[in-house]
Amino acid sequence: MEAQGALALAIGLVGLGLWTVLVRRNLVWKLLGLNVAGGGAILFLVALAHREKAGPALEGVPGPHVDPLPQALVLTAIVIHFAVLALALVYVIFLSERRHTQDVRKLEETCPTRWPES
Amino acid sequence: MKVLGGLGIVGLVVLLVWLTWSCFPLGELPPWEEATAAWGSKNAVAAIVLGARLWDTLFEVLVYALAIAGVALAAGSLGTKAVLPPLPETPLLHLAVALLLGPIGVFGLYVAVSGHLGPGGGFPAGALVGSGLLLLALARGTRGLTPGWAGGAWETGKFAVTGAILLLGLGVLVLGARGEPVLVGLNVLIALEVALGAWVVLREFAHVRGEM
Amino acid sequence: MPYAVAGILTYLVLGVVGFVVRPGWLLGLLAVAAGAATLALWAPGFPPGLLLGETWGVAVGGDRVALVFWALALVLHLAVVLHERHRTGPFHPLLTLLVGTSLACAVSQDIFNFYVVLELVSLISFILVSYESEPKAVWASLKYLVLATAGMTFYLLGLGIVYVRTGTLGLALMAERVTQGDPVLVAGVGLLVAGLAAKSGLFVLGLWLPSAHGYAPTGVSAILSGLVVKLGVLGLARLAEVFPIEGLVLALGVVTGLGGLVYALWEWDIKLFLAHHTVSQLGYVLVGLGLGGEAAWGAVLYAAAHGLFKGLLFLSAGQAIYEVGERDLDRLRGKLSLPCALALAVGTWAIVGLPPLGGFVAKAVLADHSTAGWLAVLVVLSLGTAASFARLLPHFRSAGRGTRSRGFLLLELALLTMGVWGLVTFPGARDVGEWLKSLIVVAAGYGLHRLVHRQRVQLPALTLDRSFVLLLLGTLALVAVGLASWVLL
Amino acid sequence: MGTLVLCGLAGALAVFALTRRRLLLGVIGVGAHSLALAGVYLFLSAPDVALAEASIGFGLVTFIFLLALRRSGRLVVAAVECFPLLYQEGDRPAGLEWEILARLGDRLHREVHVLWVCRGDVSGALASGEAELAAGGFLVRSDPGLRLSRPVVPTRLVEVAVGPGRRVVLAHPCCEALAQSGDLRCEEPEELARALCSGEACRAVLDLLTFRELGLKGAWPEENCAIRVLEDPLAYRFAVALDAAEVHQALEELLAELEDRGVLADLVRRYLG
Repeated sequence: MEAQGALALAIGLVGLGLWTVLVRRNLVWKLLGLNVAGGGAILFLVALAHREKAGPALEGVPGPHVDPLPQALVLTAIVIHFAVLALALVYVIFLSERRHTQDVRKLEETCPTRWPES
Repeated sequence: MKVLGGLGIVGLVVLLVWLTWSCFPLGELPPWEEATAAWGSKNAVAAIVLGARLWDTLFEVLVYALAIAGVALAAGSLGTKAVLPPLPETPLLHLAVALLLGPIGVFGLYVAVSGHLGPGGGFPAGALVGSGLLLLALARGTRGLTPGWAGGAWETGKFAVTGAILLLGLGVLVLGARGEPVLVGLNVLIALEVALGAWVVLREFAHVRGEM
Repeated sequence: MPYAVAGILTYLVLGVVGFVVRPGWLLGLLAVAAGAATLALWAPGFPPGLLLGETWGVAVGGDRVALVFWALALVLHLAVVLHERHRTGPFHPLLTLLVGTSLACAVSQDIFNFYVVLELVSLISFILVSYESEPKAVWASLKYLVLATAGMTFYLLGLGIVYVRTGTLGLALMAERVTQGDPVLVAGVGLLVAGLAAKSGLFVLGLWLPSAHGYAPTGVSAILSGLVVKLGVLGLARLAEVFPIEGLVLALGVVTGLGGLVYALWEWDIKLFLAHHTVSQLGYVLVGLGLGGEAAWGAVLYAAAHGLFKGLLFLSAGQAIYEVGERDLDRLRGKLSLPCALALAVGTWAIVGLPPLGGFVAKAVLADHSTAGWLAVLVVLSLGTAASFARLLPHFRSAGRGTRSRGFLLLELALLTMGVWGLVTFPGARDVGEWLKSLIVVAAGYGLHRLVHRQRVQLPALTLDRSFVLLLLGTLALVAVGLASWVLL
Repeated sequence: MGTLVLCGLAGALAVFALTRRRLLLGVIGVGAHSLALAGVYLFLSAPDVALAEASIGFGLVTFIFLLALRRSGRLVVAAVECFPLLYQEGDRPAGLEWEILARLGDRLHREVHVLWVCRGDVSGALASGEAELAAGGFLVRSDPGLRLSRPVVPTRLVEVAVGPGRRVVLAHPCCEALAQSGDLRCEEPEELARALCSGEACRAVLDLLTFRELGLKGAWPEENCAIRVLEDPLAYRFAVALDAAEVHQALEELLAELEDRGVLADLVRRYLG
């Protein structure tokens, strides 16, 4: 039951985060959404490692244990998410300074994907 | 476009719900006592992160180190630097920070050193110490905290620690070193790297003055 | 296996040391030498196995695909080091770390290891794309970052599903445990494929690629287009060895090839033009992979050849922009120096698949092992490539002597070597009919160019919001195609 | 049971955070959500992950978001050139009001960015969110679309007459209230001076500061003009956009403090004599 609840939350978080990336125009909001979606994916892995009435995978803890492998993977994933986010935020600060906006559409206008035709 | 995207998200959520629903009941788990015994650890997660899957962890350490290098590079190119002004001078804040910092440092060290015995490990420990440093910075202002220390010195130190972690990894992966001292050494080095990195990031973020 | 691991670690340690002592381009030379030495030590390959022999260890394996990727990475790295000797600062350390991580990616046989390594590769790519702090490049890098991170979220979700169903992350063990006819696994693998596709910039999931490769500094574009995007494709190839995802890969290949081609046909910025072509050539590689068997080997060879000639093209394009100060194809005409024009010519020669350079051999192997229907698709892609590259013809007339770059020379030699090696090894490549066919395709491409070159079509811009929606829809479509092909078979 | 409650809390916090309009609330909400998520991990028997999420996901991520927000915040002032209250000296702003604005920037830890505009565009800039603050001889009694600061420099409206005839009114909101049909309207003081010199108009309604400035420039003969003071005392103020309550409060506190310490009186003496 616990795992199901957490899985439902994880899927909800992924959906919510992606929705934020979709509808917001401000880059900081988009990054917040990505952060939440990434957190959802991490929770997804942890919840799938959980078993009914299981304790942490420590020696000396009796009874059934959770799967330690996904938890180990998730530790890595959390750090990677933080690293990418820090880089993204400093780019946002850079663009705010040079382009004076954090709005995606204005940024697209000032940096056209296509080179102007001669 | 947004309607299409919304439909896409709804579709993905439905798909994920169907997938997870059909995953139950979850399968049996493999025993992990072997792994902990092989690495001299009581915590299976630590045995995997620092032992069996050390290869991944080395790249993770590099991800962290390079993200910090990237932040420093991008922030350095901004040019306009202004120092984060300290919060209003209140003796209470100074006192609180002075009182908190010692315990945070000790707790961080404990979390790092005991990471293979119970919950903990290098990354959370480093992040804890990094946050403690930030509190200090907020109370005293970044300039007051690092008189005469160029930003480059911190980064150099961080890369030296990263190199040490990689060399230790070489010892484990190629030469076959293992056991409790390896785990403790890795955890402490990682904690040091993360704390230094967190400090560099927070410093850069505090120094860069962006505009809206 | 220890040799490969030691080689990768040496590469990484050298990269990290470079941040502390800054030896400039010598660092790159040192790293390439170390890499070449370890490559020679493990050269025929080693069987897949778990690092440290642990239950949960990371699976690595060295097969001929890994061998090709190592060789490509080392040659490209050497060429870029020779070309970008003037760079100081953290450029060479970053490049060394990027190539070292790519080496690790080539031997990885573990889906989570793939995730970590790809994240590191793209993290360094973000930094390198925005290395010169041009707002345009930073924005391109940020777009890359958002789309790649969203894609990797899908990858993690798929990884969870696949792990639950098979109980392992290593591909070798997974192949034993895969139960045919498991729709959940099919959908999970679909999510993995979507994540990899977003990461390697395939149409329509990873539309960040043209702007990121187009606005990056020259040497970085060469490495990104030549090596980095193919790592995601390599992941697809590894997955295809375990799961039946041929249908997905073929569909991705056709869409990617045609999409990239259409954008390239009406692009006038020289670097963006080359970047769009990277996309279309990825489609070529994917079609080969989807056909499987020896055709997949041809696809791997084509990936390597493409790495060489696209590296050459990007380096010469960068040189041209540096010399003339213009990016527009029309305005560059007749102003290039001799080595630059020559490099552009050799690259074009290779990309349109004329003998005896590297591109022709790979195309011949691919054509030899594909069925008639898919051969038609490949010919259409080649035709489009020839038609769009016909625009470069007037640029081959040089305006002066200029400075020589050793990077050009190295890549030209590598292309020639690969071509000669192919002619000796594959009987199919010595066939006069094949030579004639490739000539006819190029001639027809030139004719097509005369037909379309006056049209100026404005295609929709690849904005962040649009790309994100397409990523969502593309992921869903991939999973749907996977499930549909499962139902049909 | 505890897991489900915490899951609900984490989900609710995420929804709360991502549906806010203000970024600051969003960031703080996501931080709280991360903390709740760490609790969920604890209940799922993943203490290592919980610790990592609490220290990295909650600690570091929230910190960098907050710092990024703080650093990308800029106080944009819609400014009208008005000597000696606010004017350009070289390419830097200067003047009495600028001294106050600089102090306000320090107090809010935000960089003050001056956007030079015409007087007619001020209210538009405030309403659209382009600027949070307007300065430069702003003269309004009350306006439902704005928050006004307390008086900064007292002044009055005057009518100058060099002879009988047509009247010209400076396009301040206050002066315009006195305009009658047939009066000319002028956006800029120079325009008004030109109208007087050319004889197009013979009487002018304007504020004291503009009167002094134009008088110094010799816009009208000092000796034979009649000056009539109109209406009640007025004052130059700052105008703050409606949704910038924080800025308004800081400004009020700052002005009260400056008045108490006599700094404001000093400034007025120094700039206006």
